[in-house]
Amino acid sequence: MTITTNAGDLDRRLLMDRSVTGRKAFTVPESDVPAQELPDSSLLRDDVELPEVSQLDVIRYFSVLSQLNFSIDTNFYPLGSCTMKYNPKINDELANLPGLAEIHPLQPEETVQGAIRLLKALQDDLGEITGLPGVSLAPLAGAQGEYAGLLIARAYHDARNDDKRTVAIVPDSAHGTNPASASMAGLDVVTVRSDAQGNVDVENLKELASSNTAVFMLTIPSTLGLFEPNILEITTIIHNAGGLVYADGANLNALLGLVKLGDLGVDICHSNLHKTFSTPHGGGGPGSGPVMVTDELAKYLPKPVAEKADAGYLLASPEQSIGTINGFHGSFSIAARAYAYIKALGLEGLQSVSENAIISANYIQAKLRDKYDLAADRYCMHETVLSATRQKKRGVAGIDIAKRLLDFGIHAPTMYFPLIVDEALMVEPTESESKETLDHFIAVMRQIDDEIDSNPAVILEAPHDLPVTRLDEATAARKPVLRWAPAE
Amino acid sequence: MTITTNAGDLDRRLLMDRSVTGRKAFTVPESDVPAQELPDSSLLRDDVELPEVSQLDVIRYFSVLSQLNFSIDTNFYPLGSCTMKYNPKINDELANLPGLAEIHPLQPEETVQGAIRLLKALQDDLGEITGLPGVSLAPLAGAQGEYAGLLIARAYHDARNDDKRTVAIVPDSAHGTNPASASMAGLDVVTVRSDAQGNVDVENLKELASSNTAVFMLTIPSTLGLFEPNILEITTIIHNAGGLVYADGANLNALLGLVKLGDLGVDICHSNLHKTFSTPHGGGGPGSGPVMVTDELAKYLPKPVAEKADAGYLLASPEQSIGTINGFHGSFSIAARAYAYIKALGLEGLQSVSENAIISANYIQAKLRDKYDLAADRYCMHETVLSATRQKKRGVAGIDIAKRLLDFGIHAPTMYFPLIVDEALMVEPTESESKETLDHFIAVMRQIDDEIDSNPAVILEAPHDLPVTRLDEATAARKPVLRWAPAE
Amino acid sequence: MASSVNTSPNHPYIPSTDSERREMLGVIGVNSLDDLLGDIPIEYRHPRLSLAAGLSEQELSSVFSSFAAENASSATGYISFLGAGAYSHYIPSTVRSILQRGEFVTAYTPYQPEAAQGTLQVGFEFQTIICQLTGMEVANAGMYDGPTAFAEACLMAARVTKRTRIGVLASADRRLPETLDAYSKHQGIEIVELSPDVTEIPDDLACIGIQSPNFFGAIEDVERLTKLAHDSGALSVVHVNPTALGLFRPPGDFDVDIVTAEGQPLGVPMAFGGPYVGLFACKKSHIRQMPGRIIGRTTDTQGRIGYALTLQTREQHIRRERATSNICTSTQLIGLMVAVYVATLGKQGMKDLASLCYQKAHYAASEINRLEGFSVETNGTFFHEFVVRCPASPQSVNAALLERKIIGGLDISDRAEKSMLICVTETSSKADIDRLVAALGEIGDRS
Amino acid sequence: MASSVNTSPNHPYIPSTDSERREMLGVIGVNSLDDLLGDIPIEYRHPRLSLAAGLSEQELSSVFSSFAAENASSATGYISFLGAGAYSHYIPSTVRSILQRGEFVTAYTPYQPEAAQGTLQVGFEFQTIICQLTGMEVANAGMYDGPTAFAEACLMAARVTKRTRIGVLASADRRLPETLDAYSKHQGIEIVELSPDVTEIPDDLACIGIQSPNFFGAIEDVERLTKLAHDSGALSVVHVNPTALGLFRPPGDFDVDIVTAEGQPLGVPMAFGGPYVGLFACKKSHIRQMPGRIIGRTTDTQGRIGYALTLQTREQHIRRERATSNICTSTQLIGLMVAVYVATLGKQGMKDLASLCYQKAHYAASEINRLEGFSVETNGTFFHEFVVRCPASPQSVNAALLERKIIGGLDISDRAEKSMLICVTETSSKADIDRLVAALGEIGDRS
Ligand SMILES: Cc1ncc(COP(=O)(O)O)c(C=O)c1O
Ligand SMILES: Cc1ncc(COP(=O)(O)O)c(C=O)c1O
Repeated sequence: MTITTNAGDLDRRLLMDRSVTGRKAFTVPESDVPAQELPDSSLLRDDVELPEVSQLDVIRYFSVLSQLNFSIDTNFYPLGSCTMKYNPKINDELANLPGLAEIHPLQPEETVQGAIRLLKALQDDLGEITGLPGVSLAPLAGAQGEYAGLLIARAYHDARNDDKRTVAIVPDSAHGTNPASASMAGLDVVTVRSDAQGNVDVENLKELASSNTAVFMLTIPSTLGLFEPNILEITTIIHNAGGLVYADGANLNALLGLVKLGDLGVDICHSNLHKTFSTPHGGGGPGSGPVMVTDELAKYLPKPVAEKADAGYLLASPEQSIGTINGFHGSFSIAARAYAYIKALGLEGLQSVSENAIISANYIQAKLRDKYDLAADRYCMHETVLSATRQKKRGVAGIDIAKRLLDFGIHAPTMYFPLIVDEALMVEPTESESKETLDHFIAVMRQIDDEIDSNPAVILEAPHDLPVTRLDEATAARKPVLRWAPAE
Repeated sequence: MTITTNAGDLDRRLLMDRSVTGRKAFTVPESDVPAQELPDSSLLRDDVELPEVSQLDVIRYFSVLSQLNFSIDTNFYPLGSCTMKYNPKINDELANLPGLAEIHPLQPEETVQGAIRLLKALQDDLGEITGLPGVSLAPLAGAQGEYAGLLIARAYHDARNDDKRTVAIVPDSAHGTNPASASMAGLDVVTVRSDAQGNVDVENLKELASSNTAVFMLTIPSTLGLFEPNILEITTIIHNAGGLVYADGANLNALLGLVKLGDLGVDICHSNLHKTFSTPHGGGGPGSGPVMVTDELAKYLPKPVAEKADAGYLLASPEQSIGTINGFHGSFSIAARAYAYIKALGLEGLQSVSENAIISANYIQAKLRDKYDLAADRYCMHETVLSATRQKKRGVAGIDIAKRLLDFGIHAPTMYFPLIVDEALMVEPTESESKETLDHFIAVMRQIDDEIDSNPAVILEAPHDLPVTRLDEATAARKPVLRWAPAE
Repeated sequence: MASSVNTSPNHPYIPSTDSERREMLGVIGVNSLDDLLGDIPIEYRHPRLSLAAGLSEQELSSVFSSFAAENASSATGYISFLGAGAYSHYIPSTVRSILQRGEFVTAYTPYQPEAAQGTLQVGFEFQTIICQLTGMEVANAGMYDGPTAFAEACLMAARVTKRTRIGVLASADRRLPETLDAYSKHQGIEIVELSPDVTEIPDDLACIGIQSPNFFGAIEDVERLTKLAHDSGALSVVHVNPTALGLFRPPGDFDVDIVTAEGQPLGVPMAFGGPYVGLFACKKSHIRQMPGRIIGRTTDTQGRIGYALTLQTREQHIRRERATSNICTSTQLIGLMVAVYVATLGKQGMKDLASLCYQKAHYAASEINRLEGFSVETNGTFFHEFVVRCPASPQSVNAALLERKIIGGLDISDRAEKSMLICVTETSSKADIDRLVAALGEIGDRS
Repeated sequence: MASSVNTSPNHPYIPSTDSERREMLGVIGVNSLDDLLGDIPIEYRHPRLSLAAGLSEQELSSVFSSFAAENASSATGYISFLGAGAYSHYIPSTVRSILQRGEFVTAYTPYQPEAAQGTLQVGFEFQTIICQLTGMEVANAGMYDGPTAFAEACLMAARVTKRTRIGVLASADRRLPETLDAYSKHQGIEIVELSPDVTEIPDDLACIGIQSPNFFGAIEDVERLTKLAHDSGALSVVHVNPTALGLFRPPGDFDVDIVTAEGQPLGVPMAFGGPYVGLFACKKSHIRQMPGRIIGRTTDTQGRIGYALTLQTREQHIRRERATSNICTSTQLIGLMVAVYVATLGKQGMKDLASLCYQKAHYAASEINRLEGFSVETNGTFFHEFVVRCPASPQSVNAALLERKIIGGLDISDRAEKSMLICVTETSSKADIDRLVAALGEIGDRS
């Protein structure tokens, strides 16, 4: 397996291009049972055209590919709303213990007491952290947690025969999964405006809240990195209108031990274990998006819910469960990692996580506010949303700044989100990055701003030293090439 | 932890430079025993000045450093005499099984039967492969295997009161460890010449072999990648002179299943498990250099030697053992990997290893011989020694070619060794590299030769895209800086 | 405010020290953390939490060792014959090795393709592999798991056909229609159960959802059922076992429209049910209705090949409430496991493995079928698993097996009288199978 | 010649296929492999070998699982109190994680520094850490193990002083003088045993070799002994336990000339004895007599910092028979483990760990000392381990402990009557210690 072409460039050939008839990377054992008759050959295929490569090829190919990635393990990765924090290595090890990794989801409960006990302990801790004691770990990611939460809201209204409630009110700053989940749940999405300070426009919300309001979906802190100051008023408005308050807790990293969502009038929330609770993001999953609810709503939780009975731990199906939202019991080994994370930090450590996440974001904000506009000019929580509008006027857009950061080994912030902020650059440093790293980021951001005047080309042509320069995404979408095909 | 400086260069600061008082990457558990009185404070130190960094710092620092390396997992690495072949991942896993990695070397034998059985099985296989049935796995690397072998030779002569035998005859092509080991063993090193074909000059050897010859050290195949055609004559000459024949089996990768050293008159040999038997080289060890001897010499082997008795497996000390050459029983987990390698390949597989290693080396030789001189113009075994003399005349030395190869992601061959070849480039492709990789190497080597005429600067200034260009090694040796020191 | 900044000693996961925190607060221009929390209602700030104190790594390891020790697994000497959607397969060392690479593990969704060519090229390999295995034209980069992939496939069929009734074969794993139900219940979709032998279907179905091999291990007649679907303008959605595709004709041979599968058998640990990866492939013509991430090939400004997320206008972050799915964080890393697994087994390995599993399951079935009181009930060709009717309740048989450190087949007496579903893969040696058979023999004799 | 090219199916470790082999042979210009083997005496070519056939990875795993299962370890429920040169310590996850990086694991000696800055910078970190821990000026990048490091240190002292007699304290682990003997026996070196209380030494010693803590766990008076050595022109060579250096004054405080240690306690698995790494540090003035690889800092043609092997003229590949040692392949990867371990524990962790070990060992000693019939014989300050005199033969006590799944202390009745050397580190919980004490109590009562 070569890694460069003869010209010395990175060799981008795919495995199938490198395949040679007869090579192999693995040997399946010989059968040790008496030969059985194969089925009718009409049922059988000839060959599967799959790569034929050596074992070294496999290792070298994927090892070299891995080095083309930025990652937490190798780079500062302040991708807003994604909480790219350190993923402790011990958690991966513990989740891979044979006694946890090699158990079948349908084993009799008495043979998996350790696994269920773990799930129960995590449920308890998440309930405590959010102040919403009904917990199901079934959802496989944040979006599925949202969807489960919305099904719970619908089940609640249905149980009360309150069947006119078909509207989900969603702030204009919400993450795309919020409206998408709402519409999967058969709800009409109605948008509530943000006001000039980035808060929910309470007047607008009052207008919208009504007898058809099923649920109000509030991201807290919001995608602007702001804690909603009118939260108590808002939850009262919704409750008075007979609706439920759903909190998108993807940004829970700001709140650990500082406030409980349940105390504020939130009825349902989800949290992303792959963000706040530090399970690895894996290049885009797997995740886990537990849903937490008030005691009252616990009977609707998706199954299973781990419980402790006299005879031991068991996986129960709540009375009026919204049912099965996926194959088995959720992302078990992600839950295991999250629980290990909580145990390693403990109460003080979790508080310290949020405290430091908040201080770091505000520090960056304070150090960059003279150069970059802020989406909201006030203290932020765990992330700060910058706006490159001033830079845009000088000829360099948010995306250009993002790409230029890559030249310094810094992953770009989340770009162009939330949608309500022009040229948004959403910066979430997390508590696991040191002050030096923040200072480095600040220095580079300031330097990029200087470069707009001194050397704009260096920004516009960035990134410079990565395996590719900017890609033609338009053609990719217009003429999709989505798989290897044999050369013609 | 930042990975670039503010200027965008790789940040080469050391851990101590990155240390911040109060940071930590690990927590030692609180004591669970009643407090014990500490000793007199005059015995105690204040602090150890060690890095204070976070856990993410540790992971990121070492992860980024790792990417600065070439390695088998990421690069073709035809480093001659080093047998840089694929190191199967399964072997690392198996050696790390808790039942193998967490056992103490001094455990009672009845509690480590599996470990000793493994060692015995490996001894047996190595004895079979080399035709020298007395095996000790004690030596920790090839050089220690050599040394053990020489001590055995001395013990043999001593036992016969043949105490005038104080000379080791060593070919001029030998690896540096051969003479170094001989002199540690108190032997005077006498050099035998190679002839024009790269063979041992038999006439010269005849002159040198005498009643003071303790041992003749023959590397087979030699460091020129050649099998000594006069081996039978040579071993006879030495035996007739009363000496013993020591074979440096570091290059055993050429011989597996093709010939047994014991059949040829070799009395003692070592083999490098970290070469032929595919244990990872680790950036320069750990290794393992078992020593194999004839039945007659087995009583001198260093301890321990695994044996099977009626009551089970045990670690024995041979009757007239040369003693303990290191702490415990050798590199156990390296031995485990080597045994896994042998088991995975089996007889046919091992033969195939050598066959393919030989074909690959000869293929490279055949494809480059019009451009590069050969150290010996005949078929080679598992490696071919090129000489860049023609290139040197055109202004480009062996080292320049070596550095230029790095630009193509190819590790350089062993340079300037063996010492008897001008501008030597010793190329060992191994059986685990595919023909495409060999073709790529060949193409690049030919292109470099072309570049001498078209663009010599590109060679002379190579490497171009690595973290450093060529280093000032002279100053490094003249004014050694060997450790971090606080900035003054 | 003394309490405002936590002054506990540094934690290994949190680098900032007290003095750094103070310095940063100074730059921000506040005295304490609480000055930053003004938006949080003061009466609810700093609540009391009942959570334990933090543990050192060594202590944490002990806690987890206890969890693990309380479970019965191969590590504690058990053998198991459970399948039914999650399968025990040998996972090659290459998979674990590559899965340890932090650059893959700790990256996120490749929003910046220049800094994510590793993840992206792997995703492209994954899509290729899924197409090659299933014989389909296009595949996405993975769904949450098999059942959600199936549910989203049915919803996609509804979008494509603009119909709202979905047929699902009665022989399918119930988790498929159940998940579909949870995914569709508020979208006006109706689920219709169809017999596998159905020869006529209602003419307003969006699709027929087929599991093959079905829940009972038997191969369905996908070709016939697909024709039946197409005849009435419905799509054919087939949920496969990917291991079986090493041996059996792929859905692509039968003009199937959408193929889904649980990807777990392809190198993913059973891990008590997750995380897994849903496989999703379809005809190229339906691609703009496909849910999930898709990776495409393109070129950079210098004309070099590169990969990027593509067709994103289907997705929630752009299309919001009109997206083809709400899926965002998906299962890229599990997709990597699948890619490395299939690359490692390769053409020959996938074929050999399917044959070996076939051999073992059929050997086990024939041995069990010989036992007095037990009968194998799965008819025709089966793969991996088969139904065994027991002389006593499956529950009691399983309890007796468990005493012998054997985890028996899944009790399916709710679906077939006195029956269990026994699964045998290459991880069961002949000795294991014989041990099961002997144990069943003993248990049968007693009952 | 049909047999000449092995025509067995491809092996996963060998990519070349039959047709490629034939093509390559064609280019070489021969018909068969045997044409390339002309130099090997034909009568000995292709010997019969009695070796088994190759195994698949799955089969190989079973073979190794059996090896592992036959050993008593924490994995099989045993607790152990063995030390005496190899110690059980908790190894942080960071160490294992970094140790999985193929770029470190599958590189070799950094002969091309431009392509090995990772290995080199780590080696420089290692040298720094060893200097900081020992308080010495310079360190090399690692030796094979502790005893060989000690032996090479004594040989180095002989070279430096040009003397041939080496004194070793009687309280040292016998493996130290034994290895020294094997390393020096043909170099005209004589080894002299010295009492730890020695107040006068022969005036022709090259060095005094001191182990502290000594074999019995006790701290030696390194300061006094070093002065004694220096007074007669001898060097002082001290073999330390690196964990103890978190707490106790380092040899550098006492003007020691050469320090060696077994590096295993710093994050390296016990692994039945190896591979480990020898630590080696000395005064700067002696550096050109130091054995082993040394990494130095330098600059590249652009003035950037870089690292490279340095002072290579001491080494065998240059100096050949006049080299300072024959060492070539050393223990770079184990050095990496040490570097990651010490970086992870850091300043506070190394101190805390040493204290914790101290607390535990002293607790165990005091509890055992209370038992009827048992007495702790190590006098003064000890670390990690201590001598316990038993009421019966240590062998019989250990046999009784083993029945209780306790691996007792090392039987040292050859060195101290009826005694065993018991070691306690942080991996023994109080419960483990109490279990040992209770068991000893029972066993003592019976004898
Ligand atoms: C605010 C917010 N809500 C919801 C989500 C969706 O979570 P997931 O990606 O796990 O589905 C995300 C994450 O991307 C998010 O940032
Ligand atoms: C021919 C030869 N002999 C001896 C050795 C020494 O082996 P080691 O480095 O394991 O001490 C080597 C390896 O470098 C070698 O190539």
